[in-house]
Amino acid sequence: MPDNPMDDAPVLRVRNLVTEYTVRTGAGLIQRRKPLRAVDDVSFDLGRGETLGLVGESGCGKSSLAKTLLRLVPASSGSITFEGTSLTDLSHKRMRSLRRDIQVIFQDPFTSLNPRMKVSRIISEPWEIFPDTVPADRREERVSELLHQVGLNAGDKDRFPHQFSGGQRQRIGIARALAVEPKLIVCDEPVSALDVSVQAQVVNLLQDIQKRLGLSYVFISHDLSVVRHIADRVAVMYLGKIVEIGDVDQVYDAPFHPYTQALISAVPDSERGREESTARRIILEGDVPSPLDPPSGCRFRTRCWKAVERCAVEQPELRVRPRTGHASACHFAEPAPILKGAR
Amino acid sequence: AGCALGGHASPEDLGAELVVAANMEPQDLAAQGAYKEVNAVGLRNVVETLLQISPETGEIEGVLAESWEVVDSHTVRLKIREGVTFHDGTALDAETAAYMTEFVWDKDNNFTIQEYGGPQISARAIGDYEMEVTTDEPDPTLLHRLTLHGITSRKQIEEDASAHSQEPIGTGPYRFVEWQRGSYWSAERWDGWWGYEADDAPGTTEPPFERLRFEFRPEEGVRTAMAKSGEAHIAMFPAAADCNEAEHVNTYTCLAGPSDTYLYARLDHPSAGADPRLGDKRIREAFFLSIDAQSLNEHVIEFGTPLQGQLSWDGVTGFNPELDPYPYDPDRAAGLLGEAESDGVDVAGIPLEVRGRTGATPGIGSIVEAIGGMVNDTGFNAQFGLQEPAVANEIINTKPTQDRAYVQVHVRQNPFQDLGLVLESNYYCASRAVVWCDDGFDAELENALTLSGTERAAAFEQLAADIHGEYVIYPLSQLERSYLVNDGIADWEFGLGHRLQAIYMTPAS
Amino acid sequence: MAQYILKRSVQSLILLFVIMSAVFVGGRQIGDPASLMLGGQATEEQVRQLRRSLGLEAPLWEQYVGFLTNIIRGDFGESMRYGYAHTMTTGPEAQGQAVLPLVLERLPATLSLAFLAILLAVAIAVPLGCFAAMRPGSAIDRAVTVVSLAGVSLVQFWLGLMLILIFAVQLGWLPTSGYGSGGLAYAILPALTLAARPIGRLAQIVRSSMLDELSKPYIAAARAKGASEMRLVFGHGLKNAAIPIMTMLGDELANVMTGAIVVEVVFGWPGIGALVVSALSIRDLPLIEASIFVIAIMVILINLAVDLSYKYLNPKVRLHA
Amino acid sequence: MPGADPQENGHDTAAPSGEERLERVRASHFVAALVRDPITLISLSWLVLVVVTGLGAAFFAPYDAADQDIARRLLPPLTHNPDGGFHLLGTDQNGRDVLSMLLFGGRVSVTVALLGTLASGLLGVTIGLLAGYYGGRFDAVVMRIVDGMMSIPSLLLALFVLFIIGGGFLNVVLVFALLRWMIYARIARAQALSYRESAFVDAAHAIGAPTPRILVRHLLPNMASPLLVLATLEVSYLILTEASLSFLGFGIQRPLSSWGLMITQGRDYIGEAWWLVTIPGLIIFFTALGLNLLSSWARTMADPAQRWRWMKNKPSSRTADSAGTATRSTS
Amino acid sequence: MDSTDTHSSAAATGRTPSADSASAVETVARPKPRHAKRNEPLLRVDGLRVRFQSPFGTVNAVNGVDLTLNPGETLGILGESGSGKSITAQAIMGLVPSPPGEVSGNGVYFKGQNLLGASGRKLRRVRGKEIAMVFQDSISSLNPGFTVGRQIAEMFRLHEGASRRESLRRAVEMIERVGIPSPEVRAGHYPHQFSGGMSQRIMIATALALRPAVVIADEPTTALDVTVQAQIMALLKQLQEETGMGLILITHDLHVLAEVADRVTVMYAGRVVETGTLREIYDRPRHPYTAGLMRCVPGIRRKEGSLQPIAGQPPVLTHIPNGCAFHPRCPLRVDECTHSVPRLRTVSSEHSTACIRHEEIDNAG
Ligand SMILES: Nc1ncnc2c1ncn2[C@@H]1O[C@H](COP(=O)(O)OP(=O)(O)OP(=O)(O)O)[C@@H](O)[C@H]1O
Ligand SMILES: Nc1ncnc2c1ncn2[C@@H]1O[C@H](COP(=O)(O)OP(=O)(O)OP(=O)(O)O)[C@@H](O)[C@H]1O
Ligand SMILES: [Mg+2]
Ligand SMILES: [Mg+2]
Ligand code: NI
Repeated sequence: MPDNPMDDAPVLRVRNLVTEYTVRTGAGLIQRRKPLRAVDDVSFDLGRGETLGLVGESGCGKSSLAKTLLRLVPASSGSITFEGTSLTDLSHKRMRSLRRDIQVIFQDPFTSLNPRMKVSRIISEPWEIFPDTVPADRREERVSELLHQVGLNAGDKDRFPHQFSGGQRQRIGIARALAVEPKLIVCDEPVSALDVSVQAQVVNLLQDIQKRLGLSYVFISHDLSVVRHIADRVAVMYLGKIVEIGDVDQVYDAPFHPYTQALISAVPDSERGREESTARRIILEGDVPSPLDPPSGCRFRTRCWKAVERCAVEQPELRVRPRTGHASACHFAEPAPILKGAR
Repeated sequence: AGCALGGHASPEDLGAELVVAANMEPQDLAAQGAYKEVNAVGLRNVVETLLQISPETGEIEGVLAESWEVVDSHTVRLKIREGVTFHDGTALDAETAAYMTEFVWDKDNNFTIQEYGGPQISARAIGDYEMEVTTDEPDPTLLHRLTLHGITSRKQIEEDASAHSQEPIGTGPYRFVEWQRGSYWSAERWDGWWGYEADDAPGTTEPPFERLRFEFRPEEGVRTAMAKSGEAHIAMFPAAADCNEAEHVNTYTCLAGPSDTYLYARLDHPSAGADPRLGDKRIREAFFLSIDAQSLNEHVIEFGTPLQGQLSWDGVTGFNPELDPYPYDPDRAAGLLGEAESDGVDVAGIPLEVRGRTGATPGIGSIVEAIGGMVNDTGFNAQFGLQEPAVANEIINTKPTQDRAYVQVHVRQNPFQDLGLVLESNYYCASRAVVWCDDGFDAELENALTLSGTERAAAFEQLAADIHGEYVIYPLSQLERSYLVNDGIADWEFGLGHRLQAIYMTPAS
Repeated sequence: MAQYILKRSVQSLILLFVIMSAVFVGGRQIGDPASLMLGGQATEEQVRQLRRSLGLEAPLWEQYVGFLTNIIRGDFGESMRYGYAHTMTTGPEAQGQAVLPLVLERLPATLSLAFLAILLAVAIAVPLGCFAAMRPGSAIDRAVTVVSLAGVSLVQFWLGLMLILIFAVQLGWLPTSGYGSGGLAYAILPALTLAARPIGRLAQIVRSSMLDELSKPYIAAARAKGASEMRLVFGHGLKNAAIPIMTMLGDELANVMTGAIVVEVVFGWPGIGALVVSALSIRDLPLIEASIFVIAIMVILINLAVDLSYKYLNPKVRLHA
Repeated sequence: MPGADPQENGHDTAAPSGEERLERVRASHFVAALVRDPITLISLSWLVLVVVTGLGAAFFAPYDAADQDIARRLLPPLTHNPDGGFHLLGTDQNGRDVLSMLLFGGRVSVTVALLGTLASGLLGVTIGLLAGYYGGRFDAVVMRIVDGMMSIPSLLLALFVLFIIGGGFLNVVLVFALLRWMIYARIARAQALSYRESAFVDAAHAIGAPTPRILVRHLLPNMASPLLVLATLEVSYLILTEASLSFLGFGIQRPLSSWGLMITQGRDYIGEAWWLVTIPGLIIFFTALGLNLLSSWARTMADPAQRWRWMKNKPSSRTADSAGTATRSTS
Repeated sequence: MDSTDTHSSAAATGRTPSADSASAVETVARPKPRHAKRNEPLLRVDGLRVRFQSPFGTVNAVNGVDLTLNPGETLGILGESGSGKSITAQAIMGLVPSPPGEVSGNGVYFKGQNLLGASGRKLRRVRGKEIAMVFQDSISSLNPGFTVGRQIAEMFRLHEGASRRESLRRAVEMIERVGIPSPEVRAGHYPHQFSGGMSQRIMIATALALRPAVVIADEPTTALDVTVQAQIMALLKQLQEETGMGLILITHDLHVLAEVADRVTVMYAGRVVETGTLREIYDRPRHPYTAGLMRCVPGIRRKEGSLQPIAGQPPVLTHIPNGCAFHPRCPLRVDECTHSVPRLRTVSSEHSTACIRHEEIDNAG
């Protein structure tokens, strides 16, 4: 069990963050530009040593949020404050040195490593860019250390990424992230592409490292079970917005937002009896609307069984419940114990 | 005849259509174009001249003019044949003949025929069928000049002048049918031709083919292929080997014969403005000594007779039998160059270029390279190769500058068999293409040009001898022209003029 | 749709404008057209007079504007080659031949040759490529690969000469050259020469794009439906594989139009290509300009047609306004 | 759960045995593939021969290629000249040794094509890389230009430019660079565009790598193989184009020689001296074919899905439909 | 890419097909005589093997797989990526590409007929009509160049020779049946105009068009979001109940199987390691691999203290370890495991496993 955050000042403070892409519609020949709000007015805090899980359906903006945090895409508005420094209006140069503090692990271990670089180059590249971090004569040694730390052999450093299996590659990715001794790691679906039997190895490794180094994680996944396992707090996103955020157990055990309820109910569960799970399942109709053209008012109303006219007009605020800090954005939020009542 | 697909010709078809594979497409088929067969191939089948040089005898004879009379050095009177009609039905009379003669020679019109220079010609009718042609200066070549141009319908020029250069309306045995651009032009036998009735008509009185078609094929290999496959009855200018091969084939033969065309190399001279180093006689002599004209003629210039050190041959007015061919002596050439070099002349620095003009002459590339190689072997440092006609023409038609040392391997025609024009265009200071220039020579030339008969010959011989030692023009060869000819044609008289006239061809019976 | 065509047309016009401007600039670099036109015999006065009548004495920008407005009017000036004998005739009839009609007159020959070549290429290459893709790695596949690569490795004029020697001279099956009376027999050898490269490229593209398509899940799905192999290739695959094929066809048709330059010379085919070559050799600038203009327009139209064919072939590309 | 896991990380024992063996196969499989693919092997040998003999033309050529002797012109292959010299491939219309000319001419043909490829490649890759990476207006403008230039047939453009500036070695190279850069720009742009979005580039950004470093260290090496495949094709295309330009009189000029020029000049003697046209034509054909085969092979090898096909000696003709007819084993 | 109207129209209407439309299909579909032998299961796979020739050696994708499927039953095949699930399914339908694939074995018996080694024509008659397939990647499993209506209609045209109009009409019915609103309009749309969930419905409609006896669904929901996955699984189950088809459901998600399968077969490295009824397998796994899987996959219900991963990696299929393929990762490994391939041994009447030490596995999971 990770310890509770000891420091009150959050490592990361995100306020009203908006990320917009300009997309061209009408594929190919006639194109028009349209803004696409991938991240829409997102706010949250992340404490030291804490893991924030981020769940939501495909295309809801999880990766966009991650990339904005890393400043791989520019924020359109809002602020990101990392340990008191505002990232959003930092010069490129300052940002580059600050990048060491925030690292990233990607989903696809097959594309996130440059196939033309040896493992040792991949891990030591940041030291070439910032030569003062690790002196040249110590680098070799440090690479071995890092490889060991993620459960690989020192002998692996002269091999190329394609010579490793998926799980091993993901370990290399983790080693690269650790190389600059970051304080925060954004994990964008780090285990989604792995075999189930290997997935657990990586999850354990991440937890292990967090415990040892006191890192904070933003952990993105669409696998609700994994998030429950690793996260301290969880944020549920729908169409670019956070619809519910709170302590993992609170959100899973008593979700307020209808979307969260549906999401959790849809997760298949081998422990539950077949009849029971079918009976309790909330099956949503239709698909997620296009983010290019989101519904007015509450974004979820087109699929919500509780939706009334008001939902189409009034955008629900993210309301924080006192004491628990559990927040949700629904006019009709009431907790429903979806997972309770099991055997 | 057997093949359904191709347009294969065979002797049996020959009575119907004569197909000629020509080496280039005419630029125009205007009346003036009748002077040069290479540029307006076959035109004389459609368009007739007042006079012509007989392919059979080489003498001037009448065509549309029945007879003529040289009145004085300025004037010629001609009796126009009666009963001649143009293909458009209009009749030929002295009025028309005079109009056309002036039209063609009008300096303002700037037809290419002007390259034969000479004083301004004017013509007028002095009777229904009698005309008088005069020049503003004495012109002994006037009769020859009247063999050059065709007489076409005046009506056509007055109605649509631009048609006259595209769709000629003449008086000849064949009537123009169509000109498929880039492909061929064709004509058909015309029953209204005067020659059926006149017993003094040139050639046969019976045009042997129904139709004529001149296919334009710049690729030599393709022309030969056409002769071999029977698609063409006459293929112009085949390679020597194809000509030799014809002896072993019994569907076609090779006909070859000397022409009025000569090949020469002209060197820039400082007297006309070129690189002063070329003024050094040793250098020029060395250049001449480097060229082995004998073996060039024997091996490379596939159809040619070596010229005797001058731009003429026996039979040309002004031919000087005393002049020797330039010797071939590479050792001496090298020696001369060495001498010049030790006197401080930077031989290798002379921007010498040996160029030929693409297109006109078979094997020109090889000839130019051979010459370039020869002169470089003796110590020159020449660039050599071919140039597009337009480029080459522009260079020789502009006065050289000091950084020019240009040698062009060039062909010219001498249809008059008279040296005058040759001398005038190459050595007369005012001429555009002058290579060498001298005031005294100019004066003598001006005088000689007005002379006629033996006086003229003697004067030209002298001038030819004068220029011989100046080493400006290296005469290479009197060219022959050759044809692959279908066995269906038994005989063909083309003379020096090499005109593709059906009436001079005799089909095999 | 109409709007799309409009937009593309505007783009094409801009392209045409740029090309013709480049041609203008290039054309001014090759020397004085007037003295070229008049040849060696003309006097200074005649040259000057012609320069004036050609507008060459005006400032450059004025010439440029004049050049463009003349183009718009379809007037490229007069040929220095055709009707050359007439250039200087004084009086109102003092006209050489307008070049645009001269070029347009050649267009049918070039177009028919180009289309025949492409037709030949499609007829040969598409089945070849498809069969190769159906049995990747097989002897057929290797043979198709080598043959198609051979097609793109040939020097065009060399191939032309060889074909003439073999098929016209040795075997006597086909005429050597010429336009005949437009007969098909005359077009076969030049079209084949011209088609060699497109056949090669097309067969390769067909093969690889068909291979691509055949490895896609929808083919497996169609197979699972019980469709036969032939149906998979020609019924399902070909339409989707056709998009790269069409692109490349447009590309090749454009190339064939210029490949015709060489082939037309060899075969005495009276198309624009042969015209361009003779125009180049005598520096007949107006003729060159008009030829480039016409070829450029043809190519632009071909590309437009290819783009429009996307609409039919690829439902994802919607051309609505 | 039993306490002692057999391995702390699976890499040490289980996987490596398989993997290591895999590795060995991989290292040698290109060589193996080459040896087992006679066509490609022959192509490669031919190209090596062309390049080596071309570079060492002065050493290999039996005669000076510029050495003319019109007395011994048009000697057929395998003949002795009057001086006793032997001409393996005969002599040309000016009595030059054809073999020697082929060697020297090959040097010119190949160098022109290589330089043209290099120049256009450098130009195109640089432009394409920047356009693809930066995108935006620059990209839009570049792509418009590329589209425009692509839609002008290249031979015509080449002719026009050479018509103005004149033929010759350097001008031809220049024209090639000017005319073919778009091809590389397109591919480089497409590649840059796709890699720009790729996770490893994001990762490089995340560790603070500056843009030039990303372009050169991360993007370029990954784009190398498609670009090389393309460049190989281009070399062959440019050799052919040079021949066409020479044919039209705008290519290499004497006294330099090239294969294209040799055919061009030899074609007037096609009736009497077949070797003047046929041999250089075949040499160009084989060289271009060799390059094409090599590039096709390289492309196949770069595509793992297709790679094995070329390596198998015995191609099977069975289709998916007949998969069921495979041997039935009895257990 | 996707037009917006796809989403809105889909969202606006209910997902369950109306009762009358379902019955309409009922009348159209002709009842088929089923002459399966007694005791003979609907589908029986015996000793199936598939190998691929590759430059790295022979890929032993499937190494002797036995399966049985009874009418109306749902058989779940569980296995990690690369364990040979899809290839098994493809081999059953004769869809393994050859070359490079080589299929062998004792037989694939469908209603008593051996499909292994059957002629292409015979196979084509079975495919789609008797055994249909639903693929994982539904969007790319539809031909992008044709309308979905035409693609469903192709089934009728191929197998029943129906006219173009008739088959299209029946295609519209099928679209309606899988719960897609305004089917006439949707039939004229192209695949790219559909979302993932929608196109999976189209695939299901295609597969069920001719009321096949067996449907093989290869990870039909892996590419979909959980909420959509729930829709699709519900639809499959409902349709199975309606038609009584036998369903083979391939997945790597053991939670998904738990909700639909009657029996489960677990595959590892191309072999069946364990097979039995759902509850037997889940509650009393008798193979260390199955047991490990159960322990290392977190559930949604509670936070596990710490996951217990299976050590190591799945084997490379060109170099499958000797003996039991799982032995390098197995905590119970003994010497014998490294020598001989364990055969399936019966644990109970409804449960067999390929582990020689299955009795020592504690079933605390
Ligand atoms: N570079 C981009 N340009 C334009 N639109 C983009 C870009 N990247 C993402 N989007 C769009 O932004 C939205 C959010 O995408 P994002 O990748 O953040 O989703 P996600 O939650 O990570 O989804 P997934 O679970 O599939 O990874 C999507 O609609 C996507 O299409
Ligand atoms: N054409 C082929 N050539 C070589 N190997 C192949 C080929 N097709 C499949 N394989 C291999 O066969 C093995 C089994 O593949 P299969 O698709 O059955 O796995 P799966 O269990 O369905 O996995 P997933 O869950 O990823 O779909 C894999 O290792 C795969 O690499
Ligand atoms: Mg994502
Ligand atoms: Mg699979
Ligand atoms: Ni290892």
